[in-house]
Amino acid sequence: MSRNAGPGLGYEEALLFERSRPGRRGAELPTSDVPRVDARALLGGAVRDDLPGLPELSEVDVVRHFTRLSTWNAAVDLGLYPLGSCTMKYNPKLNERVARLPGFAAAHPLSPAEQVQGLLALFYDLEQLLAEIAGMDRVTLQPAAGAQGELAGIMMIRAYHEARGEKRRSVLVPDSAHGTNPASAALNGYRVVSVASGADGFLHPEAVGAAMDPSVAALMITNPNTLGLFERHIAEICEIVHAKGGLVYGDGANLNALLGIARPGDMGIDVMHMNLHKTFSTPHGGGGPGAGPVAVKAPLAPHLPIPVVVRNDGGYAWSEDLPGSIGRLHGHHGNVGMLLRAYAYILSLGAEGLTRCAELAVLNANYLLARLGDAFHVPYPGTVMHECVLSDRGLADTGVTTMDVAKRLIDHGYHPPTIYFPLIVPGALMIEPTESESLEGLDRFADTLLAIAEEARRDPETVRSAPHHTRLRRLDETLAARRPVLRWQPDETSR
Amino acid sequence: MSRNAGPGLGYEEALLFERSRPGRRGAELPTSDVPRVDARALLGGAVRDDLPGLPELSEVDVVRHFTRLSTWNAAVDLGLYPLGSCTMKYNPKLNERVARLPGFAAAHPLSPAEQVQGLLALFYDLEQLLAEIAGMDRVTLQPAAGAQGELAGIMMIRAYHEARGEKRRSVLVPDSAHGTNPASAALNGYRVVSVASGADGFLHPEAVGAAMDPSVAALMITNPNTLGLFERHIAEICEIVHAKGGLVYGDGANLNALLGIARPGDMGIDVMHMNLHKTFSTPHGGGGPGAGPVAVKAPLAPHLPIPVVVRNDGGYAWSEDLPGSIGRLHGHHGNVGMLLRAYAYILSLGAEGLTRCAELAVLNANYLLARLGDAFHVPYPGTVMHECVLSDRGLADTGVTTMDVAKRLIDHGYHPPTIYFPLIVPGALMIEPTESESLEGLDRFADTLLAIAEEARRDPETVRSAPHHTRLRRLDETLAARRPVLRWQPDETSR
Amino acid sequence: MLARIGLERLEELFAALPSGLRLARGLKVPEGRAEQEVLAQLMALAAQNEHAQAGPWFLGAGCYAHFLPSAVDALVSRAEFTTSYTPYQAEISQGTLQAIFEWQTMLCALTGLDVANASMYDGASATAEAALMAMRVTRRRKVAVSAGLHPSYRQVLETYLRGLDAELVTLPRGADGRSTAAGAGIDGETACWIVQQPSFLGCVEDLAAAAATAHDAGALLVVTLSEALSLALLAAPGDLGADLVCGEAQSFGVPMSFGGPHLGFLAARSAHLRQLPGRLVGQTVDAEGKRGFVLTLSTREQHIRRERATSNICTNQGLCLMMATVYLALLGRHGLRELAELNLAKAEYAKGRVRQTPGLSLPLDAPSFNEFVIGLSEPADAALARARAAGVVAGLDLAAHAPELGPAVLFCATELASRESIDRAIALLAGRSS
Amino acid sequence: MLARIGLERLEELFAALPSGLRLARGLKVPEGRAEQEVLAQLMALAAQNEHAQAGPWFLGAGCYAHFLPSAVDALVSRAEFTTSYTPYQAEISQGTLQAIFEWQTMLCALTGLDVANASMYDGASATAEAALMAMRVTRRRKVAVSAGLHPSYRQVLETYLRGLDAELVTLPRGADGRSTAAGAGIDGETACWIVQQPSFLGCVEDLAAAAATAHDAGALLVVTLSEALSLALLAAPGDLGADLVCGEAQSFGVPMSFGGPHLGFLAARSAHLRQLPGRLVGQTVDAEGKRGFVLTLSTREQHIRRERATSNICTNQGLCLMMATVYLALLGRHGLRELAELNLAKAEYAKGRVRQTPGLSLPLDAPSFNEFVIGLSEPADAALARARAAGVVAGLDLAAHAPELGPAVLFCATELASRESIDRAIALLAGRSS
Ligand SMILES: Cc1ncc(COP(=O)(O)O)c(C=O)c1O
Ligand SMILES: Cc1ncc(COP(=O)(O)O)c(C=O)c1O
Repeated sequence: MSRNAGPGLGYEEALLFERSRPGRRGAELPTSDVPRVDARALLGGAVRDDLPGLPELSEVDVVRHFTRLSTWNAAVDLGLYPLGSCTMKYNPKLNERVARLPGFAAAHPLSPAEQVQGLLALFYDLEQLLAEIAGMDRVTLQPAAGAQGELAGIMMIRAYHEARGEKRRSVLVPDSAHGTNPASAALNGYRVVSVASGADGFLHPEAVGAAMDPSVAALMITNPNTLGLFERHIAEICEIVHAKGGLVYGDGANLNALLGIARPGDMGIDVMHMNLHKTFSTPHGGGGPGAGPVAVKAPLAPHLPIPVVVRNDGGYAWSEDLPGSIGRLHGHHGNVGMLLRAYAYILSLGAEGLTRCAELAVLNANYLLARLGDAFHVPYPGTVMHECVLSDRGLADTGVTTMDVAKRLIDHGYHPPTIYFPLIVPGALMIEPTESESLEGLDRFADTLLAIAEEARRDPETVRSAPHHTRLRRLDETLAARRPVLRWQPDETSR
Repeated sequence: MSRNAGPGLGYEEALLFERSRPGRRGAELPTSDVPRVDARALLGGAVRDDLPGLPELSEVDVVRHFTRLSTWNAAVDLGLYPLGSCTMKYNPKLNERVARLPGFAAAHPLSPAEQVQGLLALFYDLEQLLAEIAGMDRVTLQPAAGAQGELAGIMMIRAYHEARGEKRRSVLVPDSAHGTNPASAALNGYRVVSVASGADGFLHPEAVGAAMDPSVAALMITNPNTLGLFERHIAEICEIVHAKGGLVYGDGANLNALLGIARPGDMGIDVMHMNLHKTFSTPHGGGGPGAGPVAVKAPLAPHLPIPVVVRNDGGYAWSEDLPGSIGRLHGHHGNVGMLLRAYAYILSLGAEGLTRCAELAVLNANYLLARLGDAFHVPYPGTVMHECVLSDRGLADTGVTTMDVAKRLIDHGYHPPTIYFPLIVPGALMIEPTESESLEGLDRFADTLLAIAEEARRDPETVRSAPHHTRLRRLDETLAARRPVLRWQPDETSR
Repeated sequence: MLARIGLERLEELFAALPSGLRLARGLKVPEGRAEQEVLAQLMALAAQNEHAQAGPWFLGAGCYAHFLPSAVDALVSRAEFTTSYTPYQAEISQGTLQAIFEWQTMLCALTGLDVANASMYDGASATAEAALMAMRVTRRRKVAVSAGLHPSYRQVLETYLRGLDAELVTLPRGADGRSTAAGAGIDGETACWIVQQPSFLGCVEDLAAAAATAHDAGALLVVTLSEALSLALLAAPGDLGADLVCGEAQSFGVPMSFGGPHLGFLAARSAHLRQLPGRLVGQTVDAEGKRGFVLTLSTREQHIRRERATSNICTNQGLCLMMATVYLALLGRHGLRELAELNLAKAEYAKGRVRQTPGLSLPLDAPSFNEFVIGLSEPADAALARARAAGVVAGLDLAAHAPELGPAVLFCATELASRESIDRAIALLAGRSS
Repeated sequence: MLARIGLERLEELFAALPSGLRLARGLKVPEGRAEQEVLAQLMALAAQNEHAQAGPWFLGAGCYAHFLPSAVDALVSRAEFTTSYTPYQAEISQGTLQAIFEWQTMLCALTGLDVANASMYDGASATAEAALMAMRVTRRRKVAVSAGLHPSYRQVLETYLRGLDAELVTLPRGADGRSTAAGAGIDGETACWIVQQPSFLGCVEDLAAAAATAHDAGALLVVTLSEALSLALLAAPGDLGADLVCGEAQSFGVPMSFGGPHLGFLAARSAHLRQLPGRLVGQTVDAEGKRGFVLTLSTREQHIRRERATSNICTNQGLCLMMATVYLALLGRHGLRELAELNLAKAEYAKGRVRQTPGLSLPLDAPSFNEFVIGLSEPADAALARARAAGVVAGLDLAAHAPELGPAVLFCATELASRESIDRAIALLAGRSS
């Protein structure tokens, strides 16, 4: 097997504050062309003395600091990053260039609409494209990430019921759902009722039917679900919910599997978010920013967040004329920089390209499953969609756990898959290769995982004490939580 | 001592050609809006069939390939890069931004002067600034690097003599000179006469006097010289050369030491180049591009390369009206992108900032010399300028050589100094820290070198077999030269 | 590959989908285009937008035009920061983790509080989450809000509270523009008082007094900021008694980008740590005792606690945090302070010009930072249009936000404003073409 | 620090300088300015230049407006490539070394030769160095040059040869625009014949015939290119008999940048390897037998061989080589070919329009690639000025370069040219405002 990574050189780097030296500065300010102002005379006690908590560094100090820090990260641009449920696909460089055009990057959210017609046109068009892709009627681009999209969706569901004079109190959430689903419902004051997945990994109409009653505002469903399975009973389930007056919220995090293949809107979904940072390739940025547009069916459109972009004779305009709106969700217009990137991505791929994404993403996931399914336990066998879930059950006798396998992958230059999620699979390894990976790349990764499984039997201690090649060895998460040190303080001894 | 680097994770990456897979592509072409053309019908046998030698890769393949490759390089942005004579100072990020402004990066060299007044104004101003810094009268920005500047200078010297009806045949070059000096003189057809440096490391008037006669066109001198010493007899030497009708060429590679402190033009230098990629901080780019403007005293101005920028009522213009010119040296106007960066650098620093560069560069070099002078042999003791030269003589009994010390530094995350140059110091280690380094950074580096010296006694084998932490161990340069493999070929077995 | 999976046609991969659910047609999305074409199309759209690099710019109001040092983008756009994700796997994510830890540290220093999270979506949602957190901490249901809160933040807060058992009351603005607690909106039911510093209209609030009022009623004082640079000049809210400090840090090196992505933040006292939403990075050691960083205290978060989590936030604004961390490191202790003083000086200069200009007025007496209200003697839209026609974006029309002030604009002067451009803008607002 | 050095004042560091040589005053350089100020100043200068992103562009003539894929700059601007230097220390420079090896390989494939160096300064100096190399190889002193050589290359060649014992002769241009060896300029004294492909005026030369003529006289055939993209369409010069292939590879992803930095290259046959100037990277193994790359055969170079070196070149065009390597990897086998075909199609379309346009003509019959001569019926400067006034840069005025053709422009159409913009440009050249 050709090597993906091994021992190399690792740079060390202290904290900014430890590197700080009195008198240094990393940015010069322009000479003032206006009179100096005595801040204290003007503002009195409202003025502070100094900013001793900030470091003093030169530009080269800062550049080296962050350049070195960067070398400690895995990244999609360095290789396979198979974090399940996160769709770590390649992010085309064009999109970065687009987002930096001054007409976008230096535009202001409060410029009058006539002055920002290019952006409004883009919003309008992107909404149409996302609606078409999702099979829905209207879209809001405001939510800053998937979870905020969920919240917006739940709020719209509340508004929908209230507009009909109904006060529904609870939301059904399958036990395989992502944590944001129950958290979003709860954040908007709903009681969360967990629905158990079937032994086959699917959500069953019977389970939903049993939980569904007129106090239920909605069911939240993820399709493909977090096991990577297409919820085959989705249509029937939606009917059951609808029959009792409920709505169905679709978690679109896994939309990548369905692009051009099937559309949530055609399955009975009433509201759904899309994670542009997953399906539409905006970079994940070490934890965001993302974007979580929400698409709705027509009956929910009166409840969309304001403002909405409307088209009129003169071009495009903002409108707040939506009395049933849930209100505003973002201080401005959402994570626009991410919308731009997603728009460029959709234009680049086009209809065929998008469909190809889904096909290859699903092909890749099934290929990995085929290659790994013998060595690792497959809790829910069958054809998967964009990701596959394995577990460490087969390694039980070696003492090697999913955590150990994950850490050992790091030694081989791979970011580990998502682990211990979904919660219904003990010791889960959730692998999402995406369409960006090549056959030889998948083979190399599979070979590595197989070699680790083999190593777990031959030399479990090496696996259990991984990683070995990184600058830092395994980190003690328990200590961090037990004695939280959440900021640097001068007396803190640096090691 | 706080660690600078140690073991870490290293990525592997094959050659582009080995990664190639039929049918992949990394860039889509726009749809043609004009009729297709049958190239063969049009061009017949002048057309080739295919480009089998180019790889087939997707954008993500290419991005990962080069991102991984990049992780194998040392860089100024990662730390001290004390390559003597190369002035590896920090390159401010502003300058990169400036060079990418479309009004510069997408400008065309053949646009009429009226259409590129911003660039011509910049050329004009930069010439003035460089002339003032060097203490010279006129400047050409055309040479693409220091060596091409040397060639231009030598050509101007030839033109100068020929204009006076003189045919001089040789050029004096001190034995401590950089290899480009003799090579440049020879490239223009001069016989090169080597002049020995004194035992004290300085060039002596007597030696120059002895070699100087009316057949000598010029002396090439580097000041500070490659030992880091200021040529204290420079004025007298210039007088000797001038007295015999010769000219003095100044190699300005080490100008960083003199910025605002002293000016070659004031010492008697007639022609000199400056390496903008050294003194004026344009990035070294893994081996260029640089820029090597040449400054001359007024008597040589008639021989400057054409075209020259002139200022007239209407603004700035190109002029080829210089009958004594040596001609054109560059296909267009030189490495303009580098000129822009250097200009931004000079504007940023200003007079005081430039002087501060020299002061700190010299301070840093002397500090390192003070810290290292006990453990390493100092062939030419005394106060140095911007760099110091040590040797491995003190390690002779350990079997550890300069090469070994250099390679062991790599294990600690440092790019090695320049080694085995200047040639007059056996086993030379030529260290140029530049002004970009902080005291604590210098100390860490000095501590490391001292530790290596100590290790050479304690455990010479570890030093001699270094580097140990890099992805590749020591490379066999002899094999490469003995059996040259200068390109990849399909039958080549990849290892 | 298909053979290895045991299939014959790609088609079969989707056999699990009931055929009725398959999309029987192609997507109605235009055909894919080459990079050159897409770039041209987006450049054409970009060219249709007014922006702050094209000329003098005095529009702030929660999104600020500051100078972006080149090193910020150069560093942040490194693929290792841009194309990685949430640092779940600490050993291969130390770059992101250490930077977050550094951000947390600097934010604590700026706010005067003990703990800060690794970002919220934006200033508006950070304010809403702060209100929810205050409700959890105090177990009370009333949220009092100063009139000076940014109108969009206010709207977002309303959105977040709608449907919950919560009450929102508004405290009035005093004659000088500052908030008052008059009208006794703060009482034993009140979870928190939310004060924006400086207020939407640019007024520097008396936080110590607000803290006293809030604390007397057993409520928390939440201070929210939309211009984080003011933290470099004004007393740390935590030192004046604020319990939660939240808001928007876009001013720290994040492009305006038509309003996002920006950088929400939320800082608190240690006592309330367990109620803090969002990610936290903590220090720990590795198996060999070397210092390192990990995501920690995640039992507050949705992926562990699900419906009992402190928030639903997951993906946050990581790369914007990175921009701000680099920015603060570059500006540093003295640079950031001097930058704030420069902003103050520019705005004060502009105020001086307004005082000298017939037809213009300063309707609010409260001190300000880099933004303040200019009263006009004609409708603001006309004045702004005149300025725009001359290439100057001269502020925000306050007609919709503070009609009681009469025709007025909110005018912001940062370090980007030259004296000459300020003179021009003021002259244009006063009706003279400059 | 001073104490450690044994000094008291910074001043003393410069004690070695004779006081008469010290600069007694400050430099007359403006006071240093902040990044914001310098950027503003340079943006103002940049705004005064016409450039290819502002509108339709048909000016080539040795510097070509091609589309630059975003990945090129994204990768090349990584600090590890930008802020490193010549890879002398192989173990810590493998990134640069492997990329150079890949460039050498691809350049060999494109040129049809065995070895290629790691760049020359530009196409002009590469051509001059090729001539010098041919003189060394053949030990002859006469250099024959086609009239079709780029006039600047020609000038640079003259500069390089001046002072040497060398003779430069020019071979005429035939009626159809192609070079001929007529006039028997090639003889037993001739070191090489330098032919540009396509010629400066865009004509595709008959290299096989040129090779035969040169070889018959015992001379080398040097083929130089200023539009390297033509290599993707036209037969590899090495396959047609060229001994040295050199020129300019700016078209491979390098910005025009007002003419530089660009990317000179030089490729040769193995037999002449020892006379090749410039850096070379070779494959080797490390102490454990793993493949790696090093600078090699440096006994040809100035730092070893000094005055007996094959050239004085030291710092070359490393980062431009990196751009071209990334570019070729992206475009690849099929993309580069199709791009060349697209360029051909655009130019042929333009030629067709010219044929249909009264007042315009095609004075040269030879086939062309993406650039060709348009004959006008009025002075070219007037026609170009009219086009410029309409926002179109419609080519190069040939008055100074080929007066014998009458009023004419050199017109280049790349993939950036839309059909509509070609129509407009031709119409403008013909005197109709479009
Ligand atoms: C299935 C699922 N739902 C929801 C989310 C939440 O999305 P975001 O992180 O964009 O808020 C995620 C992302 O991690 C997810 O995987
Ligand atoms: C002393 C000296 N002279 C001349 C040169 C040649 O300059 P360049 O590499 O810019 O051609 C160098 C650079 O390496 C040098 O160090």
